[in-house]
Amino acid sequence: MTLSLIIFLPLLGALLPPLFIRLGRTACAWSAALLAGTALAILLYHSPAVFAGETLVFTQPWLPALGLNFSLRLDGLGLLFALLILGIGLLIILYARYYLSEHDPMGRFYGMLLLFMAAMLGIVLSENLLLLLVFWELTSLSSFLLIGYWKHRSDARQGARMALAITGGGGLAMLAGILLLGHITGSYELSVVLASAELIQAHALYPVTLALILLGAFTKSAQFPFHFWLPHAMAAPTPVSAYLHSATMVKAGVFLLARLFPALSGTELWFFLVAGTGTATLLLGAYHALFKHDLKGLLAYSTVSHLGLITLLFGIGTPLAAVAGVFHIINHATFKASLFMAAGIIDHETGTRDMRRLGGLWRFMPHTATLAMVAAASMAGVPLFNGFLSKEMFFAETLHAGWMGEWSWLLPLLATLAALFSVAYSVRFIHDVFFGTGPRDITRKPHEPPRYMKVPVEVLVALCLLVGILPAWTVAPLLAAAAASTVGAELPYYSLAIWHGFNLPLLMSLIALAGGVILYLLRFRLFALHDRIFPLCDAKAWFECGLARTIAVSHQLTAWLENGSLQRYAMLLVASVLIVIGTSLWGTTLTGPVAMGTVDGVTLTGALVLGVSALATVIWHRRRLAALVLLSVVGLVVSVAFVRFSAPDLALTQLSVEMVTILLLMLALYFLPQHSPAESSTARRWRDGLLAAGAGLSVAALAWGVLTRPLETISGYFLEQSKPGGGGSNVVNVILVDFRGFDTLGEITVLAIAAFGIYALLQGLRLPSPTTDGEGRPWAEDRHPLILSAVSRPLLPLALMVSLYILLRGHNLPGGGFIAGLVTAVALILQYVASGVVWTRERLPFDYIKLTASGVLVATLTGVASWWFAHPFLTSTFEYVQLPLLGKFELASAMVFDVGVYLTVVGSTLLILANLGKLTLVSQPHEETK
Amino acid sequence: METIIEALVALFLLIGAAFALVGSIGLAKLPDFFMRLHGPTKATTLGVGGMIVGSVLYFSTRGEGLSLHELLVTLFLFITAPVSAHMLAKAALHLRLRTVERTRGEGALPRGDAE
Amino acid sequence: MELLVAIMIGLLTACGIYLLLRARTFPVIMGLTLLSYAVNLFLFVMGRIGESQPAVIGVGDGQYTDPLPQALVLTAIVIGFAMTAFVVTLALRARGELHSDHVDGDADPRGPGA
Amino acid sequence: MLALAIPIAFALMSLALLLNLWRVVRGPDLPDRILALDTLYINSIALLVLFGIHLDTMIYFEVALLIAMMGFVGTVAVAKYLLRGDIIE
Repeated sequence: MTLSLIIFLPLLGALLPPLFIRLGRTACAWSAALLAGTALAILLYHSPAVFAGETLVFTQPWLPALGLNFSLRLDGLGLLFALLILGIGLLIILYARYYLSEHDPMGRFYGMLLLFMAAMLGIVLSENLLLLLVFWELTSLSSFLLIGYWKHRSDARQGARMALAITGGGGLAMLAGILLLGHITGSYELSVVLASAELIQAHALYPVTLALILLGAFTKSAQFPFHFWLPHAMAAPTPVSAYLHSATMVKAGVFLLARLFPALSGTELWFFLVAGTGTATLLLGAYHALFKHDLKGLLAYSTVSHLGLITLLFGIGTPLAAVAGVFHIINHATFKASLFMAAGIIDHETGTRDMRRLGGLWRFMPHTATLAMVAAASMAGVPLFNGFLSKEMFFAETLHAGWMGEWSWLLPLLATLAALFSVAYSVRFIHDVFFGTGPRDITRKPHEPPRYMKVPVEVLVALCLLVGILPAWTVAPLLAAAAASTVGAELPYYSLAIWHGFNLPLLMSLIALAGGVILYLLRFRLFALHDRIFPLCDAKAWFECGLARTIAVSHQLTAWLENGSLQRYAMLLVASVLIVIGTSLWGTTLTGPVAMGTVDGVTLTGALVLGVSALATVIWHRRRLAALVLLSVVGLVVSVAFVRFSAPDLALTQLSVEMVTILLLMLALYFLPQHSPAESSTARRWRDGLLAAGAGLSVAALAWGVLTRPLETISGYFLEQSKPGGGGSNVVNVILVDFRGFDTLGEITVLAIAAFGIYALLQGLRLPSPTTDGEGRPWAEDRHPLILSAVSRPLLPLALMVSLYILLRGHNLPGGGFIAGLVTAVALILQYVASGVVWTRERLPFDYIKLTASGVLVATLTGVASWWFAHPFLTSTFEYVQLPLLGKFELASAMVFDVGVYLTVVGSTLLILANLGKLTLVSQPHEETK
Repeated sequence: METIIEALVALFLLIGAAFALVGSIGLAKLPDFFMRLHGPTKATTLGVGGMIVGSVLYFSTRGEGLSLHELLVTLFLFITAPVSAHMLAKAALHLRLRTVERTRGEGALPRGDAE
Repeated sequence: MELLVAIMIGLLTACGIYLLLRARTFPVIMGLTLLSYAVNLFLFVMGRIGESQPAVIGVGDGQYTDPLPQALVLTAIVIGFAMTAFVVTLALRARGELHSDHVDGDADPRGPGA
Repeated sequence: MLALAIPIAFALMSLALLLNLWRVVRGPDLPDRILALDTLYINSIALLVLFGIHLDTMIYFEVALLIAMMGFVGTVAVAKYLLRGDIIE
């Protein structure tokens, strides 16, 4: 449980610094430091168990159906990384307090830093691989924010975008890889995956899985050819570079290599992919580092190179190489973070990071210079510093790499070459900055930084020295614990001693040291040579160019797909649905085991009427009124079909809705052209016809497939309980007002909202009224034919009586609130048609909005009433209250709900139709256009 | 059920159906709209009337009593059928539909004679 | 019988979709109406179309049709009306604002009322 | 006797329906189609009454009632549209 606190403290605590900034900058830094410190204390509290060889696991199911659990794991490797993250994180918090200027928003900085810290801790403490991936992506996001912290600078924005694109893309590949891994092993839990090495490596999908996961690791750890984002991420504030780009985030990739080392390593493929990439990165980084004039650029490429070295070590695949890899992770984190901080101090004090302008700073800041020299010596691999120890182990391992056959001499040679460059750029870092002539063109006089800005550097440099001189007394237990959980088996024998006798690795070190110094002395000639060979090698320009091209292509694609034509969208929508349905239906057995019923003549006739009128609607759709008449034939036959198949409620509803729809369409048609122009090309008509035929065929096939299969109904309960539980014998109505009353409440609410929306849309709408019909004939003079209005008036009470009857007995026989409401609405609309708006409104002074609202209110209050009986909303009290008297009440309560439905339906239907009808009253006649 | 009643019901049903068919034949066969208007409005309505009489006879002898629906349907139909016919004729006159020679009436002139 | 029903549903769908793909608002609305007939019928027949009694307790011999799809379709019909009405209003509003009844809102070269 | 009469009546009604369909599709003018639609409505009532006797149930008679109402409103409204264009004014 407390394990999760290590992650959650910084995660939730990320909100604190932005709040504490109101109390001042120091308070803000303290809030961040306290959170990180507490997390560190919890970690240390757990560490003895880990040193004793235990693996702490905490599991909390999250989305078990997906295999995603919130499960954490604290073993040696996790402990090492968590210590690095929290320890260096604390130093960074202290450093940033003095590094950030008054104008920088410090609260935001610490907030994002804590967020990043939490994400990193999540990666290293995850037991579940999917959880790991979630945190992995979170680091990409939070590092994007941190790199782009100075958002007013375009290089910061571009660098952040590049880092996000590369690491995010790698993360996607890794997601695929992890899913494959889960598919192979059947679990996403690390303990299962790590124990299934043989299963994984024998699987046919192993090469794909490995490549995808490595893609994730390599992009994160800036391995060749994805290394170029790291130098551009140096636009970030220096504390960010020191933290993310030396100690933590870029280590996430190699952490993953170490984490999955037992499961994935040991094959030839692993060796060539990982060691090959590592070697290329090692050389490339070391070479470029020498030629960077920017201090942070040099450090960035040096980081790339060292990450390549670590990758190469894991690629070699022997347990000893893995130990060396873990060791170098520790050492690199300490010396590189301190070097970044030193570079930050220099930048802070002189205002420049260009080594061609710097020089001679020893005179101004001897303290900082000393610290930087120690760290640089460690980077160069000088004896007595920690870098030397892991570099010696690295040299020794390159000599023993398998798989290389007769080319086995190549690896030590390349390693020595890289080390030679590494010495050269380390010397350059020190000599060009602190010695020689200069500084040049510096506006202010440099001096030592504030006291506490140096403390983090001092701590790290002290660690470099301590580990370098007394390895067995300092780092040995941690290294052993971490290496043991990396290798996953018994650790091989290794010695952390400084002196192993005069052997080949030592010789390689000496060659590198001597060669590096010589290389440095020749640097000016080399710079000239480099400038001639690599004038165009700017990965950033390539990236930006590629980005611009991608954006252009996606613009084109969007313009092609989304050209603003709704007609086209509808076509694409239908086509894609067709493809999805078609492909899934293809090849399946459609016909089920149930025998077909016989067709009688009347039904066949009805089907004929339906089919012909539907087709005729399509054929004459351009003559709109005729098509509308044909459409009502279709509606009528559908209603009769509902009767034929024993659904009287549906038939009643369909009939009334169809009539209301036809009225609605006629009201609209008045304001629209009476004919559609013939504007579809033959090709388009054919295309649409084919699409429509395909869709029809799929739906028919689907219906056929279902109809010939036996029914497994879930309605048994409703049929049984309708009478005793719902108090009504019309099960459809009881479902609507009782069993699924809540759905119905939602539905009438939607109806009311739609009516209000229509009312609002019609407000202020002015449409020209046509003065002639479609053929250019003037309208008849007689507005309200006498016979029609005279007969319609006595029909109204008759129709209202019918609707009342339908409403009241709907619970027991076909009918109910919906149908009764529609019938009432149609009866009232008839009065509008026969006698006009003015006449009707004089005699029918209801406010339809209030009527609709009161309907919803009545239905809701019926539901609330059941609270009064201490039952959930809309509960049928009948079921629970045994008293016969209250049983009767329940019956009444369902009826009241139905009355609410009725009022809503009447109100909204009239609101829609009457307001559409009223449009002509406000419209002005317009000039006839021919 | 008594045979006589059953025979009566059957008779009414057949008469009703026959009238409905006659109405539809008229609708389909007669040469112009004003003639066609006669078929459905008279024969078909009568046909439905016959059906309903048969239904009333049938259900009332089965002890379910006189049903309100049938009465209402009849009432509705007999009130509304003339009105819809009237409205349709009005519309047709307004639209000056083409007619055959024999169709004569105020406002309904053979097409060639239209103003 | 099942085959006939399936074919009819398919036919209604095809007609609805063809009209849905037209360029003017009114045919599109008619297409939507046809399509909703098809969908309602489709949902309804998910309860099968055997020779059974309406789901009213006490009528017939106790072989009732499945009431659940019927209840679903009943509400679907009413909601379908609300949505049709909304689309109709949108079409009118578009006609008022854009002086065209083309679904893409292109200015109608023939002028209104043509 | 009914067992014989009902199928014959159904057959006659079916024929009537087909003739109506012919007119509704054939036209030629809008009033013709509307008239045919109205006839279809009325014939449906007859069909439902027949269906009720056939199944010996009165449960579908509300539908017949509603068809009578809706058929009238529909016919009148379309006729009004032909006359005035604006059905609610």
